[in-house]
Amino acid sequence: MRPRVSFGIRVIVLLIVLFAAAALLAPWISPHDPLRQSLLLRLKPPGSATASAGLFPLGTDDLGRDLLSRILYGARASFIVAILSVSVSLVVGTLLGLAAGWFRGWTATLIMRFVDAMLSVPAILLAVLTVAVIGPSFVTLVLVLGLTRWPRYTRVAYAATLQVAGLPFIAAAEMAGADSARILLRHILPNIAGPLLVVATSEFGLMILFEAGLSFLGLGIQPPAPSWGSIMSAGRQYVERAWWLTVFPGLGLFTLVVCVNVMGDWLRDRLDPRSAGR
Amino acid sequence: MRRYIARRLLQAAIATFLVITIVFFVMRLSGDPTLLLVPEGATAEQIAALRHALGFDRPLAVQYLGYLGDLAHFDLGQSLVQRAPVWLIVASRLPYTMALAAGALVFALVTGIPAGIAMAVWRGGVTERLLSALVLAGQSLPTFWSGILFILLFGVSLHWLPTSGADGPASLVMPSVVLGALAMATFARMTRISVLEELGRDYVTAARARGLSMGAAVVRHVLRNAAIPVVTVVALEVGNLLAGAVIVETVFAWPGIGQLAMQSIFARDFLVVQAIVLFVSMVYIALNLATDLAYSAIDPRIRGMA
Amino acid sequence: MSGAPALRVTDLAVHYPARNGPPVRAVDGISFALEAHETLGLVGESGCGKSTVARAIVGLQTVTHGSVMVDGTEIVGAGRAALRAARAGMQMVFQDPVTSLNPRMTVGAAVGEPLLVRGLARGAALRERVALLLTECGLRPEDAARYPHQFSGGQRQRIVIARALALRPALLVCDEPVSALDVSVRAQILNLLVDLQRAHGMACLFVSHDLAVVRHVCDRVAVMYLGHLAELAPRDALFSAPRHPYTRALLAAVPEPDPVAQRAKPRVPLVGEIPSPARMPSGCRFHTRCPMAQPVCRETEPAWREVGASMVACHFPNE
Amino acid sequence: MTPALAVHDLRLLIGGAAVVDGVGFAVAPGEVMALVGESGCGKSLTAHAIMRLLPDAVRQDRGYVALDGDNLSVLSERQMRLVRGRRMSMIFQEPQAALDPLSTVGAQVAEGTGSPLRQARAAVLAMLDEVGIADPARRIDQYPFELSGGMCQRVMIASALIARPAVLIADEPTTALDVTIQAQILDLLRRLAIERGTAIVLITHDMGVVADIADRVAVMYAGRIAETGDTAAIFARPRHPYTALLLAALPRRTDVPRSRLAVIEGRVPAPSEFPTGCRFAGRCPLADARCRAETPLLREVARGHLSACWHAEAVR
Repeated sequence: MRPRVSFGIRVIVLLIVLFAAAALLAPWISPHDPLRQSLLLRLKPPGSATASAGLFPLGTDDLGRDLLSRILYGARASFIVAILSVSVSLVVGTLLGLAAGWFRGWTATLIMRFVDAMLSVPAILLAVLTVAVIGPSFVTLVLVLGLTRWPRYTRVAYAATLQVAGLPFIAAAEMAGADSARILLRHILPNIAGPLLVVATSEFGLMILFEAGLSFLGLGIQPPAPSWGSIMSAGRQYVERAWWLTVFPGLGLFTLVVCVNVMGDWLRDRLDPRSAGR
Repeated sequence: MRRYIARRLLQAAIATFLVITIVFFVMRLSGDPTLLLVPEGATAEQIAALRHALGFDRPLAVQYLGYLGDLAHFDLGQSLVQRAPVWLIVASRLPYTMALAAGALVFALVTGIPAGIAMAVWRGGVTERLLSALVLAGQSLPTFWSGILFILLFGVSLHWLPTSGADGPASLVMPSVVLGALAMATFARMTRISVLEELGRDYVTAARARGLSMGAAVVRHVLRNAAIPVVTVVALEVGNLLAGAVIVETVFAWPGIGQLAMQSIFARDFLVVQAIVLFVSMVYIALNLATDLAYSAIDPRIRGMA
Repeated sequence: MSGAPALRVTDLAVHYPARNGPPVRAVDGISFALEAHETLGLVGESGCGKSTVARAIVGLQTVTHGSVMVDGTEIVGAGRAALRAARAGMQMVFQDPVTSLNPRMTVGAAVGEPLLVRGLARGAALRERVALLLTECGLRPEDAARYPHQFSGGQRQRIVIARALALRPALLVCDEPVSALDVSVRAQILNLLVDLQRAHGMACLFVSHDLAVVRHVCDRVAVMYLGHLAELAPRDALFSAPRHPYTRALLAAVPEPDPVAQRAKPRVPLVGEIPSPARMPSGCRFHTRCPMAQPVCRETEPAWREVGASMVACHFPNE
Repeated sequence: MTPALAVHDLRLLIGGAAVVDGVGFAVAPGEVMALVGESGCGKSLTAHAIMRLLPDAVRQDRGYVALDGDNLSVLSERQMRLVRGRRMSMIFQEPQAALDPLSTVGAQVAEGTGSPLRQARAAVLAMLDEVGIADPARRIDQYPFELSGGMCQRVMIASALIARPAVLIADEPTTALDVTIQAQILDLLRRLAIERGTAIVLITHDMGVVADIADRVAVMYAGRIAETGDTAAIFARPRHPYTALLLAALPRRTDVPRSRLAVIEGRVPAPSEFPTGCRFAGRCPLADARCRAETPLLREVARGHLSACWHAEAVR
């Protein structure tokens, strides 16, 4: 009954693994130091090579830094920010959603009204405001993204918990004598993990976009540290002279997000029978 | 029905109150909100004087009540950078963002919803594959990248459209499409799921068993039922469009509240930023409320809840 | 049969708050007792409150008022610990065998859970007890390692029954245990329930809408209509000489799997629909559909009284 | 006489598995023919195939349906639309799900006439009255959620029969209803069959319903017809071991309470695992080597009584 793992999905997974490997291995596979500037090598087009400095496969930026190395390190930043912020919001959101769904009553009202309010402030705006107030830094970025995005998980966890908690096997566990902790951990959590995983996947793609967007606006990863968003932000002024500064990091970002989104849709079709499409 | 409306109004009021509270505390996350309001290069005495003048040396609870009181009078404060009332600054930029959001919404609606219906009705075919690729692109494109590429292609290379600024309707086209791409994808996905779900219901088979063609069944029964979740999503997306304007307006130098927000952040004019966040959130809450109330008028099941 | 009954329900009521107007009286003051080793059938159409009664008895349903005594323990208003202790002596079998089992838990873990969480067995001893329970319910000990989706509906219901038997309860509440099953499988589960009751002698409350099934397994039968008991009688009395007009109509409406008998049956179809419990009729709740209704039925609620071997709530019972 | 509906040698495939195989039967005007079997036996797919409303995943690769002698398989989808609702209709198991929640009762019944409610209003009112809906003038403008399940099924029947089709396919029409309501709906169907001469194909799993209303019956097992004939004959003396066991598995009013019910060991094989030979052989007490090797075809074992069993004469 379940869709087999198709060729397309295998390719997608492979690409994501390649991106992750590039991010992980950036220090070892980068041809150059991403921070090393050289005024002599400014805005070299892709494929430029010099006898002293070697090959610049994707060219150099306005400060003469190697673009490929900066993109590899930028991938690192994207992955770390996305993984950490998704983890923060997944944990916070799931716990609150479980609590609301299990205890119901005023606990649920309190939590869910707060969720409504959080969701009323568009996340990117709230993130922009918060980062601007506290001042941009890596930790700020992770915390702000993590702590503005949990309500989506809470909604899903709450709805799923309510649904599962009404099923007879939960009543059976109560009849067996299991306590709340056991019911939540052994009976409910494993059965709501699927939809949460789907949300986490789509959020992972969004977090990568948000990180790049905030960095593009100057509110994310701070220069000179490389990030896809800040590379593009800097490259914007030279877009007519040095298209590679915009095209390559954007292409990397776009490809990675496409892969993550395809992965998310595939998981949804597998895990969520309601939208399985038949 | 009256109870339903009352409950929905109360929920909206609670959400408004909580949003206001959240923003108040976010503004104080750095410890000293005075620092967010002074122009670059102010002396320590100037800062202290301002802190006292603005009441930031009072206890938090007193500040909070004062803040609520001001908002209750729609007093958003005075910009110390631009030396003008905050609401006036925001209001002067608002028409641009409204035009942009409207353009993006129209683009997203006229492409996304038909695409979603087509994907559901012709599922499994070439049409669905092509459209889903388009939807995937809309969903995955970073606006700051697609914006720049659009400028390069249609502005710089082809000279079809102005590259930036707000000069007549032509300059609205690119930013609208770029901003609306994500909403288009969302509408298309939601419409597809919703129509597919309705297509699988017994009443569709029953209508066909009465002699209706598939097309007639879709038009007469499916679309109305499928519209309910889609309309909700449309209302929610308007809030996201306003928020997405921050990036798109920056890329296209579009003089709306998004650009204003970024300019205010770098000019350390945080009351303006705060006002924009509050405004967008209120629009979101109001639209959400409006859709729910609209349903209660349309859907006989809600209407019937005496 | 000496001592206290296995179950005594007194004036049990479950009311739900309605969005507006008076509360919905899903169960409205019903009383009955169940002796040890006895099987009592609780029948009625959807919405009559029979499943709510079952859930109230095992403490899964908040009760408005009344009393449920199981083996000398009051269930209504019992605290967490008291309820947990009482549930060692009463277990439940549910209607839908698919949702009665946690899909992410092995069969062995499910059947062993009551023993494990109560500290009654663990490790090898637990596995042995589980294997015995599975065998007793017609499954193989190896099945303990498999997951519920690998089993058919009938087999899943066997697993559910094995889990309910793990604590050797004195009272088993079965809520429509065979309604979701196909005919051939239904027979297997009914045979199993009959065998298990013979072997262990527990008392059993058997909730069902299927009169033929109830007749097959029950000693006494209670008929519910709109939150009230209409009639409670020994099986043979109920089926051969129903006293309440609703019982008669119900028996007449059930199609017999025998064309000759079925077509010879007098046709007295009930007119009209079951009223909503939110808008309960005055007087006797059945008067809106009763072929014998008199003015008094509209005004006065009939008393719950003894007629012959039966208890019946009707102004004009068949005597 | 030409039967109102005849199904010939129908075969339906899901993937490679023949979930319905060689199903054929005929129904005369005014006759009620029951297709009975347990879940997954293919009875509901057969019903949908007759209407040509099969889900996308199901493919018909053999057989045809004749309506009053006209072969429907040669019709285009456009022509078929003129058949549905006008010459042949269908009602469903979940009456509330089979009605569009956002359309009024009247609008949906009027669809069966092909004209809008404004023009068809009088006909719709008369039809609602005919199916026993009290106060049709009020009900006509109500929405399905305002009606009970039994009333929704009456509305479905009204919408199916308003154009006076010769054949009605009723797919488990009373399964979701309470017994007292079931009795009302069965009485209504019987009355309509007699008064209007409608041929009814009744899909059900309930032998009691069959005994009550069906003139003839086809018992299905694993996609094939096990046996078919007059209802009285089949209940009196089943000629297929599956039918015999199915009847013996039912608790009856004449049984000794708590006596052992007959059981059919094992389970229905999944379509992908259908055996060669008789599909019931794996669970049949009479099965021998021949049953496992050769598929038994339906053959006449008594007048009008057909059984697909090599041992039909030995069934008791």
